[in-house]
Amino acid sequence: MNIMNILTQPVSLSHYLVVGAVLFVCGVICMTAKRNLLGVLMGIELALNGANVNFVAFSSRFLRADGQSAIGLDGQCMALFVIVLAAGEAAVALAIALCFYNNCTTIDVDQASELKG
Amino acid sequence: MAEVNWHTFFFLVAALAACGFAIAVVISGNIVRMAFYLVMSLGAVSGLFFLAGADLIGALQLMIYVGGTLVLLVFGVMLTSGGPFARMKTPRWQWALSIVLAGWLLAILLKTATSVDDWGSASVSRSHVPPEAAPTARAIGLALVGVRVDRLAQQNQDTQAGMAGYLLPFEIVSVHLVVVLVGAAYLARTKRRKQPAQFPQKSSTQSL
Amino acid sequence: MAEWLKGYLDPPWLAYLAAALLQCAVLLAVVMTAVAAFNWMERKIAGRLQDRLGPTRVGGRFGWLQSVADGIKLLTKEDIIPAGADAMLFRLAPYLSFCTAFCVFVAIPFTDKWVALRLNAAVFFILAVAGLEVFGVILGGYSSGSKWSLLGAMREAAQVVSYEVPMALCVVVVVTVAGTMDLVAIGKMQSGWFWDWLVFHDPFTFLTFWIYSTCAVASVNRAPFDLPEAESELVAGFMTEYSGFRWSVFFMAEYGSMLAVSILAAILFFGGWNGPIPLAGLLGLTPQHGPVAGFLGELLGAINTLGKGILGVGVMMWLRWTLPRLRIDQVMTVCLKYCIPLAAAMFVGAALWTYAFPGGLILPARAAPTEPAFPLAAAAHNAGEQ
Amino acid sequence: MEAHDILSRLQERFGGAITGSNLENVDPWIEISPDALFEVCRYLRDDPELRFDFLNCISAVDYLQTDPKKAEKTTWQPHVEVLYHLSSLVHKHRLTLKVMLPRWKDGAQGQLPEVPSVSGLWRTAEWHEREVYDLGGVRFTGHPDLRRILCPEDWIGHPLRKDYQAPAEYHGIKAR
Amino acid sequence: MAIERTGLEWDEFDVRTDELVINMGPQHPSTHGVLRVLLRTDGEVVQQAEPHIGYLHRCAEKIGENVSARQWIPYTDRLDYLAAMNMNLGWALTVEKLLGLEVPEKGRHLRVIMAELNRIASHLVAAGTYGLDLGSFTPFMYCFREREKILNLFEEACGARLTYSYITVGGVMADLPAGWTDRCLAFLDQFEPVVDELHALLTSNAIFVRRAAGIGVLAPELAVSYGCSGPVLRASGVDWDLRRDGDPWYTRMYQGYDWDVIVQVNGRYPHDENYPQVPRAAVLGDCWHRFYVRMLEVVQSMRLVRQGIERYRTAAGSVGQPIKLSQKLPKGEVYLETEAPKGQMGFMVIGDDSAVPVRVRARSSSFCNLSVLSELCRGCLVADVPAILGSLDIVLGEIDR
Repeated sequence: MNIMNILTQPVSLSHYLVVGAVLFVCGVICMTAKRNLLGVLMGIELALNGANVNFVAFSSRFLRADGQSAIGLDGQCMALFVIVLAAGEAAVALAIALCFYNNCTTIDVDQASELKG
Repeated sequence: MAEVNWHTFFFLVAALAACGFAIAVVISGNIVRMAFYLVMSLGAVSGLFFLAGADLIGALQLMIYVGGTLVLLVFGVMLTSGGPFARMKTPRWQWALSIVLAGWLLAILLKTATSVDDWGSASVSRSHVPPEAAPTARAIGLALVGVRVDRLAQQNQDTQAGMAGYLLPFEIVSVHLVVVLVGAAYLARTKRRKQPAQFPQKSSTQSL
Repeated sequence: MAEWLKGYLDPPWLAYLAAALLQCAVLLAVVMTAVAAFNWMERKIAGRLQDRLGPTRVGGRFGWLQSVADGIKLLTKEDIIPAGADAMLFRLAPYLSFCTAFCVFVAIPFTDKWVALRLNAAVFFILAVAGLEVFGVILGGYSSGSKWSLLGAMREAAQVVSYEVPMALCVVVVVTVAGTMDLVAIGKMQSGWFWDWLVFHDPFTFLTFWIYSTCAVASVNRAPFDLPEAESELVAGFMTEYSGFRWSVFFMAEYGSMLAVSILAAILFFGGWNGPIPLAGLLGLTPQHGPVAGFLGELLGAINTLGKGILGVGVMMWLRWTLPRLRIDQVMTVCLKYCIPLAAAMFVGAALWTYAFPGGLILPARAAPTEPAFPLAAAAHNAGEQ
Repeated sequence: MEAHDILSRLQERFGGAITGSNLENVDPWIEISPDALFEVCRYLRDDPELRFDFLNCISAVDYLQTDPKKAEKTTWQPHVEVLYHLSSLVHKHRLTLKVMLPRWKDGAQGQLPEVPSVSGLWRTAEWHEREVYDLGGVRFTGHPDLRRILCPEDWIGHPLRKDYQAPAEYHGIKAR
Repeated sequence: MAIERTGLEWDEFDVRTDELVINMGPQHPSTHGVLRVLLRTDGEVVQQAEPHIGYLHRCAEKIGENVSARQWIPYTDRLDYLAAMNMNLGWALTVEKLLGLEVPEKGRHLRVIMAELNRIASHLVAAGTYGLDLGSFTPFMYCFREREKILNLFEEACGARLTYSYITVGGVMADLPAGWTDRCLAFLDQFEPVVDELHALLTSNAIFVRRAAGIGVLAPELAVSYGCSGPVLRASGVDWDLRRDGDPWYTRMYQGYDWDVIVQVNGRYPHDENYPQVPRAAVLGDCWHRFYVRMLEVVQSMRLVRQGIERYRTAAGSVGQPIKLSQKLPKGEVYLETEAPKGQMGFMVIGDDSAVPVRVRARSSSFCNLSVLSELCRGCLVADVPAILGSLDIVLGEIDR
């Protein structure tokens, strides 16, 4: 029966933070465990999204007891900047991935061992 | 049973979708499937933004993040995928190590998320603030240009003065983006071969 | 709509739900019948252009049941999935591009009251969703496993993504002239005779319309820019492996986005529901004369908008059957070297024009639009106390 | 420029290489020995008065009478001829060259007769010689890429030879 | 390929898009029949295009050695099935030259009418399918509507619409039905404005010019060296047309006819004032010129047919009697080339005083025109390959024989 009463309770800030944390952790796992360079990039995107969820959660007015948002609109502006910069970062990361692919004909991260000496 | 709180319902749907697809990205081996799951996950996250009342950021996320960045990513996947659906297996112990580390990190995060009681106490139910009433597009737009409309009601002047707008970061980011794109284009340019490519002048002998 | 329903259904959430479902049903009905009509219209226009009759035997003299016949054929055809295909993505791709093509209509107003969801950033929402259609195509081409469809998908993705930029620029030109992103407000601004339309508002918006139409045709992959399914080289581009119902979903997505793009052009440039002559006003079909007259006025407006949309789609079909096809690099140069710089120039021109002549050059300054056109102080004030 | 003037120019220039000619035939031809073919053709193409810059066609004719009754009546010995039809776009005149070859190289059945390739002089010869090799069964030495052009790569035999027997079946497909 | 470190500076290389080997054909909508083109592309740029032929090979020449001369006429129809009349004419003239047989004057004029009408029909197919290759469907419909009218005329004359076997050794199978020439003149009168429509639809269309001008440029020396002929050779500026410069036995038919060879002489086509001008981007010998030469040749053929009909009506006597099926061929060899719509179609017959020839040889124009494809397609884009292939106007029946 507790499923039904979860549905009745209003959502609070910590629920959003949990979702943000899960997304962030999935991103971290992706970055560490994936051998494909593009998989790592996807991990980074996930981590950034986790952070974004937290930013927006804090700046939302519906999630706190007094109905006022914790950090006002700054959170949403920060999320805006994160999204825009993530786009730029993805462009550069893909350019590097392309060069890496052209030089070493594979996209496997473990092969990138030329600096190992 | 008590009246179902619809905000919670939609929040659960979007949250489960986002986390589910994020986990699917981690699990799936085929890079194209990963890209697709990522698209769905970010779509669900933009749903979360709408629910949290940030409609401009939700639309932005859809347009720039999913419509732009992920299209770039899928292009990258296509350009660098060797054979069709190449699979690269990570060894077992790397998986185990990252799962342990991530699990530990997750535990810490969840502990902090739920420990502060101020965040935990749920606020008034959502229905009293109709969504249309709080559009944020104009407020954020003006914030970017430097007029913090949401801080006008702040009484004490000193904190109010501190609330500068985001004009400077906004300009820096736009210049930064131009530099990034020029750099990316330069990095991935087609490098001209010094001497023209020789391929067999005569028609190729080995039949295909 | 929702408030009106709330009176009847006791739990408020049921009212919202019923309103949403009703609106979706009406929208889907209108657009699906339009798509079916386009199928028949395309064959008739192609026939006329090629000095032949087009379908005449299916259902009556004008063959108007042709689209129903096609529908049945496509439904009964076997949906094959090629062996080398990635089954899940292969099945999902058509529905992805179908949904994005159709959920654009949620924000498109047919008349000032008949709009599913009146967003104050409607234009922004439409551009955001239009960007997603590329995914359906990329996944469709990539997952059918064959070299040819991969080439087709890559070409289409490159074309659609690069044509979004000039199209967005053209739309932004209209937004700066109109001062708001809300399509209903833009439509209301152009009420009155045809010289009130935005396309005649100033030379820059006039030229912007032409740039917008080329980019719209290109971003929907029609006429001279329909490289991806260029029959002569890549057989049918990314749609080669699809057959039967899945192919028809792609087909509907293409027609749906064609209609969406031309209705958007109608609203942004040709006054949407305000016809060349303000018929509703003249005939007195305004809400003051009672609900029935009001409804008729709205109906007239909706027919007006849809008519202009269908006219736009007709022009696209006319282009397709007369012009040969451009090569992929020519398509790209048209976009990067012609559309974007021109659109940018129009944007600068339009901005200066609205600054120089806020009330419009030829006509006396009409009543300013309901929201003040962006003076900072006033906006700051009224936004503050909201 | 008539055939006999060309014949006389060739004879005084190449002498022995011109092994014969027939000027009475409706289309007069000149016979050339195989090893001097390349030199003669180069001269025919580059000489300003002749300028045979257009190679119309190369064909192989297999002279063999399979039906014994008619065999006695034939005047010629069984042999293979390779014909070169040339024409000049500048002077608007035409010429036919012939090369007489034994049906099989030094009598060994299956050894194709050899002729030097003229693909160096006219690029059209590349495909024409490949077709003559494929159907007529004549090998062209010095050809950049001598492969079958019309029949499948692994086809056995040369169809236009008079003693050619079509195979009973090819990859499971019954041919007769 | 990894970086080759030569000396200090890096030897840079192309972005390594994996080299894609694409098979275009044999079932491909734009290869005009069963032809397989092996494309080795690097991304969009074609590095090498190698045509593979032989899918339609029926060895018609072997059959020629087992049937008599007149019995081989139906096989010549199947060589270039879009211009069967010209094929019959070529073979008939070759055997008549061997036999030394003269066709009466009326028969010669009738042959000119039929050959030139078939040239118009073949060029209409070429123009229509070229429009299709570049993506515009409407010109195809206009061309084929006109071609249907020509086929109706042929059907009246000889009963068949594609493979006529009408012109045989010694003359023609049967004389024209009454009123045929009036219907033919009526067709020509209403065909005049349609040519201008086609020019408007394609030749001067900006997108068509962009897709065709400057693509697949064929130098005159290369065209001659590869043995190209017909519109492909004339579009490269070589002034050579067998109807004027051919073997006298063939050019006798065109004696006294007033027409021009369509070739660009010092920058101008013969009386091209009433047709769209050559666009700036067009280079001599490119796809646009090949298309333009064919369109102007249609007008010349119309003039020839009109004059042919006049002369046919005034000429007296019979149109010639086909020879007996078992007519013995004298000893001797004959090789004769005629100007078919696609180029020079050569026939050789070797007789050894028996009804069955010793050797029959058919030299195909499309065979040589196609061999230029690999030379033209090197370095062009994948979308240009059908454009170049369409401009060469090849027919696989004639190539594979």
